[in-house]
Amino acid sequence: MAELTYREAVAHGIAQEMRRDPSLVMLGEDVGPAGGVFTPTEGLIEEFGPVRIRDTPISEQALVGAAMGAAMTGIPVIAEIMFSDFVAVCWDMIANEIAKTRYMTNGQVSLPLVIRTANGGSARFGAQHSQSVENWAMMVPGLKVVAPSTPADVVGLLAGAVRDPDPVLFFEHKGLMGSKGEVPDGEVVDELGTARVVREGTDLTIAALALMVPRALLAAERLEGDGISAEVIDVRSLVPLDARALLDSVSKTGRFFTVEENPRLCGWGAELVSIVDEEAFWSLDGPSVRITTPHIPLPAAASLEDLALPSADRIYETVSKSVDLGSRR
Amino acid sequence: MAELTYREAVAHGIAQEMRRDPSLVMLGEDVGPAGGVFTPTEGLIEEFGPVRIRDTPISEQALVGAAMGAAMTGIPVIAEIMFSDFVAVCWDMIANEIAKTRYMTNGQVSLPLVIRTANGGSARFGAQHSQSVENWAMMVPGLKVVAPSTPADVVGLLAGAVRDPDPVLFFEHKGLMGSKGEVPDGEVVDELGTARVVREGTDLTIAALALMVPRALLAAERLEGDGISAEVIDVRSLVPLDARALLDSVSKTGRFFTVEENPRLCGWGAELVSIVDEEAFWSLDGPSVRITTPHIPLPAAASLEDLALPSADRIYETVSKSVDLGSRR
Amino acid sequence: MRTDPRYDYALSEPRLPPPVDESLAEAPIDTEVRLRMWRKLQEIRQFSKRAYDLFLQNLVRGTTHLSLGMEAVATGFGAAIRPDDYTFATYRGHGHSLARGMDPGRAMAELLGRENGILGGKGGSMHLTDVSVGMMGSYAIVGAHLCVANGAAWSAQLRGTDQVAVVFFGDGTTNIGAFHEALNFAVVWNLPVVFVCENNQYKEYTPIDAVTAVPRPAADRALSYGLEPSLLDGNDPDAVYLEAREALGKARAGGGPTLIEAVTYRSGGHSRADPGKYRPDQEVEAWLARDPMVLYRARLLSIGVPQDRLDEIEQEVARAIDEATEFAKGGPEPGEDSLLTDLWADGGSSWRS
Amino acid sequence: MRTDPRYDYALSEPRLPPPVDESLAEAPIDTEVRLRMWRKLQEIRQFSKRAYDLFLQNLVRGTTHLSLGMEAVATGFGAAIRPDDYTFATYRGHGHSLARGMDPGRAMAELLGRENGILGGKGGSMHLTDVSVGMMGSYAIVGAHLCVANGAAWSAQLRGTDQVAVVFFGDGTTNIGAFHEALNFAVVWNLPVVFVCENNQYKEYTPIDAVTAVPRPAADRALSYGLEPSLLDGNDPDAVYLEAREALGKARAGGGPTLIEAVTYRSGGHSRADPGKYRPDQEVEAWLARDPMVLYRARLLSIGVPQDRLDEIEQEVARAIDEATEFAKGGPEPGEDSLLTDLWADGGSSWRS
Ligand SMILES: Cc1ncc(C[n+]2csc(CCOP(=O)(O)OP(=O)(O)O)c2C)c(N)n1
Ligand SMILES: Cc1ncc(C[n+]2csc(CCOP(=O)(O)OP(=O)(O)O)c2C)c(N)n1
Ligand SMILES: [Mg+2]
Ligand SMILES: [Mg+2]
Repeated sequence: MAELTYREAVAHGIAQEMRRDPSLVMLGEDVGPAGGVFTPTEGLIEEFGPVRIRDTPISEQALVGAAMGAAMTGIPVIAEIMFSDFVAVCWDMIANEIAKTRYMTNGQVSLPLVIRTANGGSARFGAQHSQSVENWAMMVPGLKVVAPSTPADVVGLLAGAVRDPDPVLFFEHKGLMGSKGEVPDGEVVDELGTARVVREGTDLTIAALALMVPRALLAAERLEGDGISAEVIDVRSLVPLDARALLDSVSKTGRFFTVEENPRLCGWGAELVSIVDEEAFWSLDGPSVRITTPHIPLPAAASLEDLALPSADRIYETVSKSVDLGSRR
Repeated sequence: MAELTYREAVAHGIAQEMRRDPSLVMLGEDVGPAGGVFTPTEGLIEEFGPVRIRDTPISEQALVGAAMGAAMTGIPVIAEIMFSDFVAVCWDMIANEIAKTRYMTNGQVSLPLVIRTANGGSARFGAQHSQSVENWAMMVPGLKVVAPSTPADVVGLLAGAVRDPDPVLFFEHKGLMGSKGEVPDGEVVDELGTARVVREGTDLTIAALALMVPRALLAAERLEGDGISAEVIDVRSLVPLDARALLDSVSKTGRFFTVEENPRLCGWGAELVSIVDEEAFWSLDGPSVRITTPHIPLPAAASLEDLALPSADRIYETVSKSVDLGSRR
Repeated sequence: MRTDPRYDYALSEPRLPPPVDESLAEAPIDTEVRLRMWRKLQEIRQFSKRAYDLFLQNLVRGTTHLSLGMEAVATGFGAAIRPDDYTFATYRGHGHSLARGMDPGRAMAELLGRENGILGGKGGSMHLTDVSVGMMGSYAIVGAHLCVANGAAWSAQLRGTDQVAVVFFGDGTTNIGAFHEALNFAVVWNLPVVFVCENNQYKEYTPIDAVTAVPRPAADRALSYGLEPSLLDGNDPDAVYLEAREALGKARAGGGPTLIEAVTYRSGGHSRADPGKYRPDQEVEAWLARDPMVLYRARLLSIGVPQDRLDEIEQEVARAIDEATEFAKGGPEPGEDSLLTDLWADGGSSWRS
Repeated sequence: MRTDPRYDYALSEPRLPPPVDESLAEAPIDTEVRLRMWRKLQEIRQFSKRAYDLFLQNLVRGTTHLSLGMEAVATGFGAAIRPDDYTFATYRGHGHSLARGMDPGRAMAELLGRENGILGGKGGSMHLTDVSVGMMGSYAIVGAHLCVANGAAWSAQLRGTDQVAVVFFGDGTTNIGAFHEALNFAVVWNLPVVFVCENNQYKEYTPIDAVTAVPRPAADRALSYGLEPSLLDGNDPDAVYLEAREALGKARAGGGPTLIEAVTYRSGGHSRADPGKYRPDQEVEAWLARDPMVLYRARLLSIGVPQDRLDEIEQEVARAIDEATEFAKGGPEPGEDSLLTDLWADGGSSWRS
């Protein structure tokens, strides 16, 4: 076991896979000598050289397109899009080409590729560098979507993503870069499509992702103080989705909450609520409630950004109030 | 009253607004002499001339960007993106610039602009020319999102969109282009954010949009034959959303269904279900059920496309079965 | 600069074709290669006409973009390319698919939306793909595939093969962002890729010069990427073949990308629904008179190939296209069992536990 | 071609600055204009340094992109532009904002995330905008704003005013698709827009020549759009001013777009967190010696402006920046009441009934 930061875990995970598979390459803007804007790829070019770790022009369409073309001709690729907001400049490539190619070609073309990107807010970067866009990816059939919350998950799920023969969007959270955690020694490989119960509980279920996981856990602790036992599930993988884990938990607790960093409309939590509602309706003891960023772009000022993102306080208060009301049925 | 096709209604609506406001302009690919690929803009250049109806290169970023720049300096604009799938090539412009500018500038910049686009399937155009992407737009704070199902709504909602001082994505459905309907004489202006109950009913509520509205109505008729009274709501406007109309209906009927053309994950129906679940939970007599295209790209072959899109049959069967199960509580 | 002064015609209205370069009759091209090209021209032409007939019979649904009149580009490249090279085309990709050796029956079946189609009906007319012959796909949204072709070239570079990626696109496509990104990227990475602009002088219903800042949409952009401009007669299979051989050879030898503009004309409309009325009659007639079939038949006769041999090939192809049509028509419509397959590499499309 | 042979330096390593064009001392520019430029140079420089200090004090959160060393471009254009013209800038837009007359206090307050910021704290350092002075925004995703500037120019054309839109962007930005689309579009529509590439020779941490197919990222692309290449000394306010006047005049007269490459250097890192260690010492030193302040002080002294006058202006600006800083620090942090405002024109952000 070694303690790594989330940031270090990224390079650790990439290095693990590059050592295993000598054909694996990575490309992106300033991923080489600079080691990336958040330095998640620091040190890689020293070990793997400039042929396997390659800097590109500011040409997201070209770089993601190159990743696609290489992947379809037998080279597994990791592409970095610096900030997840920038997937918009190559969205055609991701949503219309990469996502659809295998299906359209009736299975002729495989795309073993991972697009890593720095996602989410809390860094005071303003509306164009802070978005949580995992729901953009979830919407599009043909993309797998992963968003780890701990260093160990970064390593394991990145390995799972790289080994997956399908395209995976891998969302690294900017607000977690400095957070630390134990990463097991040796090869770490995790399975996409598996949620994790990070806290057991009996009264209600909270589903959270990435930066929202530690916040949900904090809220759960405060709820415990009030005698409310919250189960917290780190969803980890939106596609494939561990619907079973969610349904099992709700069947037990009878209440369902989501904590989403995305602005409200069509967030991943809406999808989860619709699944729970359809399949666990008769287990529900009260309404499902979504705690999200309001449906606004993220403001830059620290005070405003803190108000916008779901905080442990807001989670605690929303859940408390809703559980109260629920019991007044 | 005149009977117009949906296609004719588009030009009719644009002409109405261009006559009213001499500063209104339109740009797009082949919108001029050619009248657009689906000919929805036929005849406009003859009346309004090539300065107000302007052809562009195949440069969606440039054309949508030009629309934004003109709108922010006092010229209201209608921009056409030929197929809605192509919003992906200018998604940065739409989602990161147009949507966020007013908020980011604290209200300094207004963007009176409408982006019209041909949306949806049923034309056997395959995966890259058939998508329903209204949920892509709904996800992004700062965009209004409208999708009419009748010629009269095309005219009225287009007028509402053009007069709205905020950016509106206006989805015209390819599969409805040839459908006919009465359009009132004189100026027709409709209000964004208003749903319409297109069929009253007491047992359950079906929310549908665009091409799915006539299909939901067909299904409702068949359900009537079985003694089940379905209320059908044409959502018309996703942002702003007439949540009241939906909640009122569900409070009355106790059951909620959505019919979505989008592939399942994070469709607009998920958002609606989450609202209904949170706010009308105690009125619900059974689970909410979403009828959607499966989470796949749309196949091109007629037989496959017909299987993929929600059909009146599938709506009827899903609702019947669910209502049956519901009553077996 | 390889820019050919004969192309100054494009600068004036109407866009009349340049004179045929008769000296190409003496070009060092084997007669066998030329006969293969004649056969391929015929195959593409007859396939396209058949597709049009089937559309009129309402058997091809959706949309189709034919390359009638433009067959020489696909043919010339098809003759010069190596079997393990990669081809990337647009929705107007039937000719390029056949030029790489896609089975015409399976291609036709795909247009008809049948289970025996090359994509099982899932892709349709705009997406013909056959990885087994190096046909890496037909792409229906303008621009993207130039970037994808770079990736295949990069992969060849990484794997140390000397494969080349060839990507075909239209004149209108030179104005979209992805074109620019792809060209710059290819040069900076010195990739073995050949960019071929099929300048048929129209982007849909609009003449290309009405929407382009320079007269030669591709050739006049070459210097922006440090490349030599290359403009050629896209209706002359020999001209295309020679240039293709050169560009492929250069890429194979590590010389990096080439950008070629092949000037041609589509004799029909943009897509199945378009009669092409926006084009001046005089222009259409002039180009019809200079159709690749006319041009190449004359070329082959002029170098001494007997008329009979040409007719025989034409008839062999006609029979093959008939067979292909029967094969296609005989295929069943795909059903429920294939709807949810092959989204993922595991063969399925499940997104949940 | 206006390409200046002195710029051949950029073709060789290290990227050393060209000699100063001393003849510009004789250029027909009023001394009053030059003194205004001196004041603006000072204002931008001192504002930027203050922003850096405040960042070190942890009062500027998020990120900041300073234009230290690059002030002459904003200054020269600011002096030539008309008050009703439109400016579009990038995240590195503080200088351009001040050059258009944005209040430095409100700009500083925005960097500090205060309610009295020019955007109420909602936009932040990367998005300074003040429509009242023609500063139409700072854009943080590379490329888009070139297209938006076209739209403002189109609007001026439609309204029949003779306003011009000026858009500033970096060398790295010339490789993104939107650059290409914007340039072609502007030329085809003959828009009154001036594209100004501030070539500071780095895209983030990478030298521009490592990722660009041509040595002059903007000037070498001009011919692709039928434009004349224009390359100038971006550290010399007079050179910039003269070229700005010419390009603005041309656009105003209906002569269409101009593409200018102004060669300069950022003396600091890319953004607040970057010490800029990837640059050779020799290169940094050579450019520091040729800093616009140094250059322009010498120029003004050489044409007879007394040293005292320059110092006096410098000190006046210092006081103004102190005041701006106090104003900014004095602003409250924005709260709940502004979080949900101004998404829509009705002032709110409601999405439902
Ligand atoms: C991004 C994008 N915009 C618009 C279209 C619609 N469209 C399809 S083909 C076409 C014209 C393409 O012209 P060109 O590149 O000259 O190719 P050609 O059709 O002449 O072969 C257009 C505009 C598209 N497919 N993709
Ligand atoms: C589409 C996009 N890709 C990447 C980035 C990240 N990024 C921010 S600034 C920058 C470098 C820009 O370089 P240049 O255009 O030379 O401008 P400079 O910063 O030197 O002024 C990059 C890559 C971005 N903002 N947008
Ligand atoms: Mg064309
Ligand atoms: Mg730069």
